[in-house]
Amino acid sequence: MLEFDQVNVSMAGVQVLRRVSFRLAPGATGALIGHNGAGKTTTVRTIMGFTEATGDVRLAGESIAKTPAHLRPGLGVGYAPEDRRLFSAFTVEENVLLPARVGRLSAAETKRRLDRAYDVMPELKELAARPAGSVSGGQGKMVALGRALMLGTKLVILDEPFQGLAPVLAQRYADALKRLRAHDPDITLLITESNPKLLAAFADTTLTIERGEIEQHAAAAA
Amino acid sequence: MDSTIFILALLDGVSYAALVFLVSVGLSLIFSVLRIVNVAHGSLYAYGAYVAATLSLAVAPISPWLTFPALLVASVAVGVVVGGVMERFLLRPVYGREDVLQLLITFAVFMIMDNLQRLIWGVQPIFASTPLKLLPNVSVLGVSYTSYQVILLPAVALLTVLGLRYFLRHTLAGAVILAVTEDREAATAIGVDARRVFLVTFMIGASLAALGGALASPTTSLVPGMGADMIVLSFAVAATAGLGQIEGAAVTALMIGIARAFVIYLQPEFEVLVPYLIMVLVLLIRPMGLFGVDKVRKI
Amino acid sequence: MSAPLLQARGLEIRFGGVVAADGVDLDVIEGENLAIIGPNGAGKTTFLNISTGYLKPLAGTVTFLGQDITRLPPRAITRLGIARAFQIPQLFLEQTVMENMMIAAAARSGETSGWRRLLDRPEREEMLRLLDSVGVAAFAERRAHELPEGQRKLVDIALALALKPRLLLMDEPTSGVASSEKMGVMDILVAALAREKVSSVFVEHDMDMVERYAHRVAVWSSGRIQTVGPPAQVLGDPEVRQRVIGI
Amino acid sequence: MQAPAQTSGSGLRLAIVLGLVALAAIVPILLPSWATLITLVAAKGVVVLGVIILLQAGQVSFGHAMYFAVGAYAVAFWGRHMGPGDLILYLLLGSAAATLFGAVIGLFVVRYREIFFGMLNLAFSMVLWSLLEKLYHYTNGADGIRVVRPTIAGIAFQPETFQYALLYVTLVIAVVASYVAQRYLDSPLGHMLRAIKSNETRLEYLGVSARRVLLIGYVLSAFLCGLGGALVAVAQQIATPEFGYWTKSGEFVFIAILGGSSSALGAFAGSAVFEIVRFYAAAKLANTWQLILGVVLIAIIMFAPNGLVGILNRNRRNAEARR
Amino acid sequence: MKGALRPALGAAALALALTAAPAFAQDKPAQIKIGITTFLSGPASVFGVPGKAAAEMIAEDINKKGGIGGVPVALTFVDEGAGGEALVSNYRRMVQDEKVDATFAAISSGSCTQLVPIAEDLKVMNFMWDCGAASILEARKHRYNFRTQANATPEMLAVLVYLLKTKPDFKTIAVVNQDYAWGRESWEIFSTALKAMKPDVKVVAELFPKFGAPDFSTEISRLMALKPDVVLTTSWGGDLDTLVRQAGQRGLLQQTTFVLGIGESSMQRLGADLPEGLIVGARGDHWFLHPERKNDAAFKAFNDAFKAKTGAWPIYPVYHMYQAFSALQASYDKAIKANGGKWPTREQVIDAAGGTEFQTWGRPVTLRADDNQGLEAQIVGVTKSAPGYDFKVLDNMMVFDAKPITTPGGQKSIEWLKTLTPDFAKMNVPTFKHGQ
Repeated sequence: MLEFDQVNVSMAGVQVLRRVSFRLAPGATGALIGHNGAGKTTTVRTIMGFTEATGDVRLAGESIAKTPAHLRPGLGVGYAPEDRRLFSAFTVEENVLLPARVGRLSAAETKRRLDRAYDVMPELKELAARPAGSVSGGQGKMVALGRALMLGTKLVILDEPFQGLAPVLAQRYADALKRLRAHDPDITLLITESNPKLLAAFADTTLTIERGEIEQHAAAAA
Repeated sequence: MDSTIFILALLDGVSYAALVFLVSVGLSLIFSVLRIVNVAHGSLYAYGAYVAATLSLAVAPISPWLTFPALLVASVAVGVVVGGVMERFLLRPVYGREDVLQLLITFAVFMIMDNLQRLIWGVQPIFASTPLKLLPNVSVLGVSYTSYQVILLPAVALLTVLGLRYFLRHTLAGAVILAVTEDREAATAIGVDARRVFLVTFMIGASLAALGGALASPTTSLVPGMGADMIVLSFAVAATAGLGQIEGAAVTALMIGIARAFVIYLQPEFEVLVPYLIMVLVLLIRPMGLFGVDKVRKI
Repeated sequence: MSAPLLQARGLEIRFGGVVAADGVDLDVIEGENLAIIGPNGAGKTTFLNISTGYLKPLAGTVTFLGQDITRLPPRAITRLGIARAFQIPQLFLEQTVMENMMIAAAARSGETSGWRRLLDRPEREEMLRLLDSVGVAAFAERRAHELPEGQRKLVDIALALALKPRLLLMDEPTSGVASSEKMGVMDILVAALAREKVSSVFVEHDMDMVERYAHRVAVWSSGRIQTVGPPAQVLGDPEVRQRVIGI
Repeated sequence: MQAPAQTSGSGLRLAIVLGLVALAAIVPILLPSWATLITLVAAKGVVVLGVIILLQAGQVSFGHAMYFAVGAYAVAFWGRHMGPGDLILYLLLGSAAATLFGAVIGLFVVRYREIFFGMLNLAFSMVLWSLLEKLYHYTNGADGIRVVRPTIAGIAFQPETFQYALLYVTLVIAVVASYVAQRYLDSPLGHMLRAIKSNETRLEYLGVSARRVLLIGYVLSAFLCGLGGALVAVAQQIATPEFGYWTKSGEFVFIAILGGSSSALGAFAGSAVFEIVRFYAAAKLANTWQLILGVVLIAIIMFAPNGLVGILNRNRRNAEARR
Repeated sequence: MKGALRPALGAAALALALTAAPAFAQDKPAQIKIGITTFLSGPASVFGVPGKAAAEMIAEDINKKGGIGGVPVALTFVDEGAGGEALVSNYRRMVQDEKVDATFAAISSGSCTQLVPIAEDLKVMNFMWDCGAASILEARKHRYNFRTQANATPEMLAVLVYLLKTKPDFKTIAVVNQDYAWGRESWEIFSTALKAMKPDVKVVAELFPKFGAPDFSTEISRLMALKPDVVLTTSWGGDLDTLVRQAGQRGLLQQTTFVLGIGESSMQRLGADLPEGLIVGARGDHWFLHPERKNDAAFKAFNDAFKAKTGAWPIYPVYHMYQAFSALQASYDKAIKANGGKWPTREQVIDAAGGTEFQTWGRPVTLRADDNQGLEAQIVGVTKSAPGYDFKVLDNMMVFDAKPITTPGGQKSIEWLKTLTPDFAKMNVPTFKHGQ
C-alpha cells in the first residue's frame, strides 16, 4: 500500500532522512519507532507532501512524489498529526466533517464515513457539539483520529497518538484502533511512537528509525 | 449644546468608522491568513476609488442608479485583478522566506502602484459624486447629513461584518479559510489547497480595501497620495483591535472614529494624533491588541 | 540526608481543563540525581517549567536554597544556580557552537561589554574542554543549526553546564542520542555532575537509564507524585510497572 | 558581521572599504553635486546601520525614522532658539537627543517582539510625526525648520567648501560608526542580541535579560539614527516632519535589506544604490522614479537573494507552521 | 575629529580651486539654461503640472521669437514631490553640474525654505515663482533670490478687504485651512488684519484638518451647528474640491458666506458643484477673463494656446510661470543694456534684476529693490454662472493695486498688519462686472 524508495530529506542543510526504503502491505499495521528527533515526524510529513524529498513515495503502487500535498488526502490518506491540531474555531463534529466537505464527498458517502468514525469511537458522538478548543488532550486525539478516518480509506497515519495519554485513555485509544482494524481489515495503519514496547503487541510490521535511517522488521504475524 | 455635540459627533464618527473599518478588516483578514502586513493595502483603497469613479462617470449618463453597482463592480475587479496578481506573482515566490521580505515586497508594490496611479489617472483631482447626490439628505438637530454617509456607509459596514461572519462560519470557503488561518499544514492534510486559500483570501482582503475606496469615492476628491494615509490609519485600527480580529476591527474603528469626531468638536488640534495615541496606549497595555489572543510558546 | 536543595510544595497547574499538577510536593536533595518518570504528558516537563519560572503555578511554592523562587523569572532563577537542559535543544542556531558556549560563559560572569570581542574572552579553553567532555568538541566551529539532533542535544547540556549550576534540570537528556552512545554520554555526564558537585533532576522514559543513574525516582502520574524512592524499590512496584511502563 | 567574514578575508574587506571611502572622497571633487549626494548616502548609511543592529535581533522597526527626525530636530531647535552652532555640538545634540528618546521609548518597546515590536514603533513614530506636523507654532509644521550652516570645529566655511568639509566629516563618522557597530556585534552584548533572534528562551535560561540586551541594542540604534539625522539635517539645511513619517522608516528597512543586513558595508551599499537610483530616476524620469525604485527593489528581493545574507532564515516559517 | 579635518580642508581647497574660477570675458552663450522645480507628483501637482506645461509653452514661444537677447532658453525640471533629499540633491545637480543660469524655485513654501538658502550659497539667480510665504524674504536680505509675484500678505489682505466691502456686517467667522505652513500663515495674516480692521468679529472655530484629508464631514457638521456668518478657507487642490463639494451637498455653502482665499485654481474642476455667491481670490492679478486685459489679442492668444495644449484655461500657476519668464527676460534685457549691449555676467544680471519692472498678463509687476519681494496687484471676485462656461466665473471683480496692500519694505508683515485701522478697508478699488 505504502512504499518508500530511496527517500532523502534535508532540512536547513541537515539530512534528516537518509536513503529510506520500506513498504507496508495493504492491511498492515506499521509501527514507526524512534526517539524524538530521529525522523519519525519527517517521515510522515514526507508522505503528506510537506517536505522536499528526493526518491519515490508510492501509494497503492502509484507514485505520489509529485502529487501536491493538498491532493494526497483525496487519494485515501488520513493523517492525525502530533499534538492533535484541531481547528478550534469549529465544533468537534465540524472538525470531523471538514475533510469530507473539502473533498466534496456526497452526502451519503459522508454519512457512511461519519458512521464508521462513530462506530470506531462511540465517545466522539457525545463530544460532537463541543467546541474543539475545549476538549481535553485525550479527547482531542480521538477527534484527530476521527478526522483522519474521513479521508483515510487506504492509509491512516497516526503521529505519536499515545503521547500524553493517561493509561486509561491510551487503552481506549488502542481499543478504537482494534475496532478500526476489525471494521476495515484492508486499511493500512502507520503509527509512530517513541516507546518500542508500547506498540509491540499491536503492530505487525516494525520500522525502527534512528538518525534518519529506517530498518524494517517484519513481525512474525505478517 | 453638549448633547447636540454628542449626537453629531457620534454620527460623524460612525460614518468615518465605516470606511476605515472596511479597509482595516481587509488588512486584518490578509494578515490572519497569510501573516503578511500588506503595506500596499492603501493603494488598493486608492485604486478602488479611482476605478469606481471612472466606472461611475462612464455609466452615470446611461442611468445614475447604475453608479451603485459600478462601485461594487469596481471593488471586486480591483480586488481580484490587482490583489490576484500581487499574491500570485509577487508574494507567492517569497513565502517561506524572512517575513520582512514579504513586507518589503508590499512596500515596493505600494511605491509602484502610487506611481502608476499618477500615470493612469493623472494628478488632477477626480470627483464622481453621483451616488452621493442620488440619496436624499437627512436633518439631525438642524444639521443636514447625506444619507449616503450616515446611513448607507454604516449599513454597508454592518453588512460586511455580518456577511464576513456568515461567510467564515457557515460556508465551506469560509471554513477552509479559518482552517488555514489556524493551521496551514493540518488544513493541507485534510485536502485543503492552502495556496488557493491564500490567493482567494488576498483577493477578498484586497476587494474590501477597494470597496472602502469605491464607497469613499463619491464623497471625496481622488488625488495622488490618497492611499498613504489610509494605510497607517488602517494599521492603527487593525493593530489596536488585534490583528485578525474582524468584529474587533469594527469595534475599534468605531472607537477611533468617534474619538476622532469628538476631538474635532472639542480640541481639533489633536485630530491626527488620536488614532496613534489610542494605538500606543492599547498596545502598551495589551500588546496583542484589544481583542487579540496571547500565545505561549512550547518548550 | 542533608536539607533539600529544591523544595516544591502543593504545586497546582491546569491547561485548559487538563490538570497537570494537583498538589505536588517534591524535594531535591543536595548531591543526588533524581529521576522523574511517568506517562507521557503527565506533567513532568511542567514541573521543570515551574521550577525554572517559565510557568507560574496556580498554587504552591518552590524554594531553592531556602529562597522562594515561585514568582521569579527564568533568568533570575538561573542566576541563583539552577540550569536547565531541554527536551528539544534550545540553541542559538545561527551562531557557532563555540559562540553559543562563550555566550553562556559571558552570561555566567555577568559580562556586559559592548566592545571586547566575545571570542577573545578567557573562557575559551574551558568551554572547549566542556564540549570535549560531552563529545562534541569537533563541532565547535560549526553553526549550531548544522548539527544533527543528537549533537545539538549534547551542546544543549553543555550550555547548561557552562553556567556551573548547583542544580541541573534535564528533560530526557539522551533522547535523540544514538542508543549505542547513550550510556557512554550518561557516564560522562553523571561523572561530571559528581565532580562539579551539581545535583540534578532528569525526566526520563528509559527505565534502564533510570535504574542505572538515578539515586531516587519520583513517579508522576495524574498530576500527583505517586511514589518516591530508590530505583530498585520504585521500579519493582508492580503498580508502577503497570502505570508507567506498560499500557 | 558573520563570524567567517571576520576571520577570513578581513584584509580584502579592509581594502574594499578603504577603496570605497577613497572613491567617495575623490569623486565629488570632479562632480561637485555628488558631494552632497555622497554625504547623504553616508549619513543615511549610518542610520541604516542602526536599523541593521535591530535586524540582528530579528526585530524590524517600522518607526525608526522617529530617531532620525529627533536627531534632525534637535539640531534645528538649537539653531532656531540658540543661534548657529558648531557641527560637533550639533552631532552631539542630535545623537544625545535620539539616545535619550530611544532609552525612554525603548523601555516600553523592548517588551515586544516581531509584528508587535514593529507596530509599536510605528505607533510611537506616528505620534511624533503628528506632533511635529501639528505643533505649528513650535515646529513650523510641515515646512519644517531651517538649519543654519554650522561652523566645523570653530572654522566658518564658505558654502562651496562647506559641502566638502561636511562630506569628509561624514565619511569619517561613517567609518568610525561602522567599526563601533562591528565591535559591538562581535562583543558579548552583540552576540546576545543576535541570540534574541534565534532563541530568546535559551538566553533567559542563561540568566541574561533579553529585554536589557535588546534595550542596549535599541538605544545604540537610536543613537546611530539620531547621528545620521543630525548629519542629514545639516546637509539638507532643514528638518521637516517628513523625516519622521512612516514611509521614511520603511525606506530605512528597505535600504537595509537591499544592501544585505548582515554587514556594515551593506548599509552603505544599500544607501548608495537607493539614493543614486532615486537621484537619477527623479532627474531623468521625473514621472516614474517611484516605479523604477519599486521594480528595482522587487527584482533584488526576488532574484538576488544572495545579497540578502544574514537575515534569511528559511526555517523560521516552517518552524512556525509546525507550531 | 581634528585629524579627520585636515585632509578634508585640503580637498575642499582643491575643489574650490577647480570649480570656482570665474570667467571674465563673457561670450554669448549657446543657451540660457533654466532649472525649474515644480510638483510633478503629490497633491500639489494640480499646480505643478499646469506650471510645467506653461513653462514649456512659454519657452517655445520665446525661442521662436529669437530667445532672450538673442539666446534661446533651455529648461530642466525637478520634481518637488520627490521628497526633500531628492529635491535638494537635484537642485544642486542642476546648478553645479548642469550649470543652469537661473532657477525658478519653487511652488511650496516648504521647498522655498529649503532651496532659497542653497541658491544663496551657490550664487545662482532664483525666482520664487509661486511660493507665497512672506516671511522668507522678510527674515533677511537676499542677493540671489527674488519673488516674481505677490506674497501671502497682499493676497489675504485683498480677500479680506473685499469681504469687508461686500459683507460689512458679519459678526462671526470660522476658518477651515489645511494644516501646513500656507494654511497657518494665511490665517495668521487674515486674522491679524481682521482684528485690526474689525475688532468686534468673533472667531468661532479654527479648524486645521490634515493636509490631504479625504473627508471633512465632521468639520462640516461642526460648522453647521455653529452657524458662523463667514467661513474662510485658503485650501486648494483636492482638499478644497472635497470641502466645497461636501459642504455644498449638505447645504453649508448656502447657509453661510464662503470665502475661498485662493479658489481660482479650483473653479474649472468644480464646475457646477460650485454655487454662486462665493468670494474667490486669485493669488494675484491674473484671471483668464481679466477685465483689463481680456480684449488684448496677445492675452487671448496665450490663453487659447494653453487651453489647446492642456484642455483647460490657465490657472494662477500658469500666470506665475509666465511672470517668472517675463522677469527673466526683463532682467537680462536690462543687464545687456547696462553692459553696453555686451553679454552680461551672472552677477550683472543679478544686479539688474533688483528693481526691475516687467509685463505680465495683468498690471506690471516690480521686483522691489529693498527686499526682492514682487509687487503685484490682486483680483478678488464672487462666483457667478455665465453663458458659454460650464463652470462658474468671477463677477464683481475688484483689482487691488499692489502698493497699498503690500507690506512696506523692511517691515515684518504681522507687525505691519497690526497697525492697520478700520479705515483701511475704505480704500478705493474699481469693480468690474463679468463681461463688461
